Amino acid sequence: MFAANGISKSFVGTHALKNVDIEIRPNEVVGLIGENGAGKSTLMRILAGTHRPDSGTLTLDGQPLRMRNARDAAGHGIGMVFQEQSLLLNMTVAENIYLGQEHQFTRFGIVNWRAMNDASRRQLAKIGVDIDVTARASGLTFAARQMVELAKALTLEESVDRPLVILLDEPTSVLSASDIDVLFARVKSLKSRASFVFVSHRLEEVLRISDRVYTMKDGAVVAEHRSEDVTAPALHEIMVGRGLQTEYYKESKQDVPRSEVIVEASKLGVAGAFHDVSFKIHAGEIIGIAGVVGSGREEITRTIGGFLPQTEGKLTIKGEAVRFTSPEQAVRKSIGYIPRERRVEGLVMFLSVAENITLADLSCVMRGGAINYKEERKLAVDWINKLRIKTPGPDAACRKLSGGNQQKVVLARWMTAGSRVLILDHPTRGLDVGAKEEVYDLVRDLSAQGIAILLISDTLDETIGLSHRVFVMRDGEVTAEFDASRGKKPDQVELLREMV
Amino acid sequence: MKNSFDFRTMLANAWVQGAIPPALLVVLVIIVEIGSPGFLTGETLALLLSNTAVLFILATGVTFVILIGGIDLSIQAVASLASVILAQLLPSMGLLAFPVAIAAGLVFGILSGVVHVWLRVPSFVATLATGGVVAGMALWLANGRAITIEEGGRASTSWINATIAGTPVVVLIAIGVGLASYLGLRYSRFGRQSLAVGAGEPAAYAAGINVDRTKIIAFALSGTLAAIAGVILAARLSSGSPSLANQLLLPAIAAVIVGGTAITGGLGGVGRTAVGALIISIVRIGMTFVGVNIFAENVVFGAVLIAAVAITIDRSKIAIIK
Amino acid sequence: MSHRASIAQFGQINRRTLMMGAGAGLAVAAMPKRLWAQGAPTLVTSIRSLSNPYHAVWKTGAEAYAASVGLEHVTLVSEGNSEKGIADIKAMLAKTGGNMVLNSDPNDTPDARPIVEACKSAGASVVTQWNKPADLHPRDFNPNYVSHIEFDGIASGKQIAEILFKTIGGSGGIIALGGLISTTAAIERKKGLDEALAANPNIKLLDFQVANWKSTEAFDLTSNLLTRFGDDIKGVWAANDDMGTGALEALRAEGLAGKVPIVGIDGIKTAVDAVRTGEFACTITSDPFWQGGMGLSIGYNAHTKKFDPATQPPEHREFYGKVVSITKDNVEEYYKNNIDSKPTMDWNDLWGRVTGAIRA
Amino acid sequence: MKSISNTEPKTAMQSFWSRAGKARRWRAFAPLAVLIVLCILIAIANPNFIEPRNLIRVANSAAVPLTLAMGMTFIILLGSIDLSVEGAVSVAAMVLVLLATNDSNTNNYGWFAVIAAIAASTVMGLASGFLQTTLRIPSFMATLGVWFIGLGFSVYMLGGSAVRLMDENIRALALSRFLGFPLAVWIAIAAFAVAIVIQYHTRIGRHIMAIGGGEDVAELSGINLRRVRIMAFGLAGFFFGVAGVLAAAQLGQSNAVIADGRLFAAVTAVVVGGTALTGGEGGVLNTLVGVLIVTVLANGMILLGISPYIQQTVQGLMIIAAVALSLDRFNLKIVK
Repeated sequence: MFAANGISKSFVGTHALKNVDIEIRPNEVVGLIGENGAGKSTLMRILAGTHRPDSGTLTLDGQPLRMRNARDAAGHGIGMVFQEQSLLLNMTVAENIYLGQEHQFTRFGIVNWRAMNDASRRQLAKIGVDIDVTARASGLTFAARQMVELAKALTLEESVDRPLVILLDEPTSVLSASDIDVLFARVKSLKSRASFVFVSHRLEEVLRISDRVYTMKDGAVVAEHRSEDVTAPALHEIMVGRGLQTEYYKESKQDVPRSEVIVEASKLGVAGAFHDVSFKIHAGEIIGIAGVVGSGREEITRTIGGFLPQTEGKLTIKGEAVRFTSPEQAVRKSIGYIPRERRVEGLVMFLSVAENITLADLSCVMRGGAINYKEERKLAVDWINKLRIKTPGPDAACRKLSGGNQQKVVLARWMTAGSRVLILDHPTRGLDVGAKEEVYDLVRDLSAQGIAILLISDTLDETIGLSHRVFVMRDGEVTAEFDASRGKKPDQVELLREMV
Repeated sequence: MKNSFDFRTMLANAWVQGAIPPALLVVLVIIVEIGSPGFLTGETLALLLSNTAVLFILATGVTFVILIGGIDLSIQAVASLASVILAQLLPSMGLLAFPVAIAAGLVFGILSGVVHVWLRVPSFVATLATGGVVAGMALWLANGRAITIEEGGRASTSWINATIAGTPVVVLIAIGVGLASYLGLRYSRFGRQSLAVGAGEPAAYAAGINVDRTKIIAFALSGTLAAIAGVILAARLSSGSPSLANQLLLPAIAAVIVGGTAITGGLGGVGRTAVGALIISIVRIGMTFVGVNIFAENVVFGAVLIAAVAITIDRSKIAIIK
Repeated sequence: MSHRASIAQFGQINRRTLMMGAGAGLAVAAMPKRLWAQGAPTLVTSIRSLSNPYHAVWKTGAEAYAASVGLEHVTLVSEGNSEKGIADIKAMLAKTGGNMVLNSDPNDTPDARPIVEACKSAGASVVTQWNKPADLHPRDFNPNYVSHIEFDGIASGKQIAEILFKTIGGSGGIIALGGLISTTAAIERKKGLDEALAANPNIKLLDFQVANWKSTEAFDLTSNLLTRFGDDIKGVWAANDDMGTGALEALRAEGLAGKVPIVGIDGIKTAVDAVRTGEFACTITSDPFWQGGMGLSIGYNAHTKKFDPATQPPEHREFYGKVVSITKDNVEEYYKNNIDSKPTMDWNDLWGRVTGAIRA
Repeated sequence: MKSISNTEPKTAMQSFWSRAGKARRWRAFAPLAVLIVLCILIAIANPNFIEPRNLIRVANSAAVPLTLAMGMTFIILLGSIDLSVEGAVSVAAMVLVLLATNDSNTNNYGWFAVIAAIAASTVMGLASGFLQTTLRIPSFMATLGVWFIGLGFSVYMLGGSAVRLMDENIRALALSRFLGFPLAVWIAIAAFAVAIVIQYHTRIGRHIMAIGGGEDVAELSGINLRRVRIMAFGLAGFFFGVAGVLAAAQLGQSNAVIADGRLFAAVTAVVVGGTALTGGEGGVLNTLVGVLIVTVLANGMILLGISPYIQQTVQGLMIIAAVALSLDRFNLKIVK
């Protein structure tokens, strides 16, 4: 049994963890939920050995445990699977799986790659996936990378003679529904040999896979439940401190779109990605696109956002035919793009909140050809108040903000730039439930203001809940269109049937 | 409560971080003054400033490029070329030779930028190569020799060597260039966009910033300022030569980084470069003043560079130190 | 050690400084500087680098002279950086308050003007060697710009070329290695080579390449040229000995050392050794030991008013110094006098090696 | 489950670049193609080029740059840069010459001098690595400082003069031949082989690649960043030391500027070979091709009799062309 007792940890000025007790029993999946900032990540890092607690003890089978880094943790059979991007894309699958553990295959200083490749194949076979171990990680899907990560964590079995503890940090956030099923099946089948800690924002998932669930709030564990004893809404209430609104997607605020057509695509296509796509987005309308990875929906958002030039068909914005070759041109035509990779494409993390808000359009704070810092600050403060952005101030670097607040900054930027079209590419990825709700609220407000919105999302729920109409794509084509106006929301199953 | 506290500590940190390089500068001056009393006179300081001028102007140009996350290794060749053009044209064109020489810097700066951006060649290699091209061109233009600016031409360059109210004109030019660059970086659209490109290129691109144009402008500025530095050098030395600005490249880059600008881009500015250039100058001249053994000069210089960077660099704002 | 002499000078300088100080009205800011200036003048040598043998010997000569008159001596090195060279000199001028004697080998031709101007305004005495712009004349900067010394590059280039031609029997192909393109010495020496070639139509210049005075570059260039011309290369003309020794090693790697004669200029030890073994046909020396010491001596004598530069004849203000060619015939003697033992010089024979005024 | 082992573009941004995916495989071989085309063109213009004697000379000129570039490759794979090349080489050459038989002192330590020279340079590399990891300063500045310190040290020790290397055994590295090639070439080949083994067959090699690919991930995988960094710089110092020994043996002397211009030449060769300055991409095989491109180009320009005035220009243009053609830029999100 792996246990943490009385763990406290504080960073400059903030208490990240306060007197936390948790235990992970053999052959058990433990869920860990909480809003962003509740202390989940810090706790996970302490369990994984990359952070050290200020006070409290970790014990493994009753023995006190001191870990200085990830390597020490690995030595005790504790491995971690990170949410994304924790494989080295420039290296092969096998090299990734045994990264840091090459010594097992080393004779006289020379690494035996063939042995390592064979061992990697065995590892992958254990979890029942068939991936070429000599392929570079950059060529894998997210799902495949997640499997490789799992295999990497499981290699500890060979060097540690006790059941493993595997920490899964939001492993599902980038996976499609079907990939999640695969992952869960693997986890269940591995339970006999290891215990897992599972972190996710999706409460249903947590309940589905876990035996017990810890709920964290403000750096402390506030509840512990057996999964069968509790429901998602109940957990939500504990976590957020208020009930899950029946109206999660604020359907009552869903307006009827106006008649003015803002975006019109006719027979739009990009060679090798999608073709013959035609739709109209009216002012105030939210169009959702459902589809699996590779269906072409991502590329549509990239095309309208200006990243991926169309190769066929016609795109019209406010009656004007356009063909974007860069996001700059799209921004000029008042299109705003909210990317899924918030940290990479959404914000310049080292610039301040104010600077990020005016990034797309500085002209509103330019006076006499020069940036007026007072005006810029004022503008930023306005947005901070209006969108309730939690930040130390307009001058704070964006990287210090939580995901939800970062997303609000991105939205504020496009509002400042006067965007009439917003492309929401997985707008709530990585956000906790409370932050999601705030984003939904904002999206409704924007829609009410007459902004045309194109949405792609991780979950069908969200797509259906938010949209006025939903298009389903498969293999680069639109296969179906559903009306999703208030009270006429289609069923997920109907959509799924068209997707696969 | 908690938030406002954070804010204050952060401000304090930023303030402290900003104050470190100038503080180091003052400490160095004091060390030299102690080692060699008499250093701190108006005359020596004027000498120090005018010797720093050319280095500072070059370094300011490179600052623009380093801020966008690139590097410009062609500046010494461009400066030399500008000196050659000036020396060649002064007899026939008089003062008009100045804009022509500086325009050449602009053109080759743009060329570097275009090679880097359009051909997607890393700036390190692109500018190393354009530097070679420019150096060859300077050799060819000068027919391989130093061109003396004769008596007649010197009438047109003497204003650069003059002093106004006791301040050397070169210092005034450097201050002008520095001020314009500072204001440009802080208050212009380009300045903001170049910081954004340096700190997070994909996000800047996605926000609709014309990344390519921003980069080319940065290289154009670097080329232009290199040419201005070259022109000043030519006026000070009364000649143009294809090898005039050799050996100025590394001190210029060192000045930028010693000032605390991150070599990875996105953080820093002209003010820091001014401090960095002064630090480099003081160390160099200070060694002569204090009488450091000539054989040990390089060793001291290298050690001071490392120490200076270790002191000035703002680690809290740099993700990964490579 | 002429201790007495320096005490005498001390008084002399002291009086002069006091008078100057009274005349100018001593500025407070300038105080420390003037205090400095009350001593004997500082001897300053400014050279390109300490990492080539030529300048290393120069420095030895300068130190030998400084020791002979018992004065403080400082060496400044430009590291090939004109700005640094000038800045260092200006810093020394500020430090000594102008009470110094400078013997400078300017890094590049143009540097001479700002150096001379700075010395003039600070009241220091300066001697330049090798590089100066053609329109810069000591006579225009009396009394501070004492002399400029050069060595006739054309004559030297021609002389070694002729020795080379004679060694290879008056006909055949040669290759030539030039110095840093923009320097006066490189240009003149090449001109001398061209003149010699014009007079010897049977000699063919296969290729002229630039190795920037460096042995490493000469090494690579020579081995590439060997490919291009192979056995057609009968001799190698190098604008300095460093490049010549680089070429020699390239030849040696092909087993050609000693078979293909080399000529160079500077008289560095390696080259003199090579003359002894017959691998070099000759080298010419301007005697950097003499240059380093005599430049200071001329400047010092003017600075201390032993002579008035303004009244000196033109051939003492801008002159060619004497070069010595070292060939098989005289190498053993040269070796004995200059390399096995430290050369002895009469530092008061200021004008003994003047061979004539520099051509306009 | 549509695609568990399918390939999917990582981000939408990358999907934008991956249009060139097919070209990628080809591009990996582009530097080699450039080299071959260059050789053919020069051979057509001057058939002397393919003469065995010339090829041996090309190999001989490539020996020192290749050895240097091996060291530089590891540093660039890390995503760092080592500017101390010239300082390290001059220190190695200085130590070698002063300890072996020479014309300046009476030392005669023979092969021990070689070992000491390489050790000195390795220590400098370790010091660079130690300084930058301890002080947390960019490698650019740490190695710039070490460059000056090294150079200053060798100027001091040599007293400014060129000291001749007179140990016949060491000189034999440049003067004796085996199978037609000077021993220096064989040593460079051995250095290359060692580099290959280190990069592709040892842990340190893998860890260098891992850090270049993603420092944070590497750390989480239990790699000791600091140790790998210090060792990589030490390794680079080792290769620089070997190069310094070869350079001194070839020139038969050592002066402080023996390494002038070697830094940019080494970086150019590495980059022309297709190794990315951002780290994690490329390797010593690429560098071999890069070194040969640069050396063949220099050799070719002489063979073709290109005027010294424009050689720099031609070289600059050729570098741009080679890199523009061969760099796998579509795999790089950002070109800096």
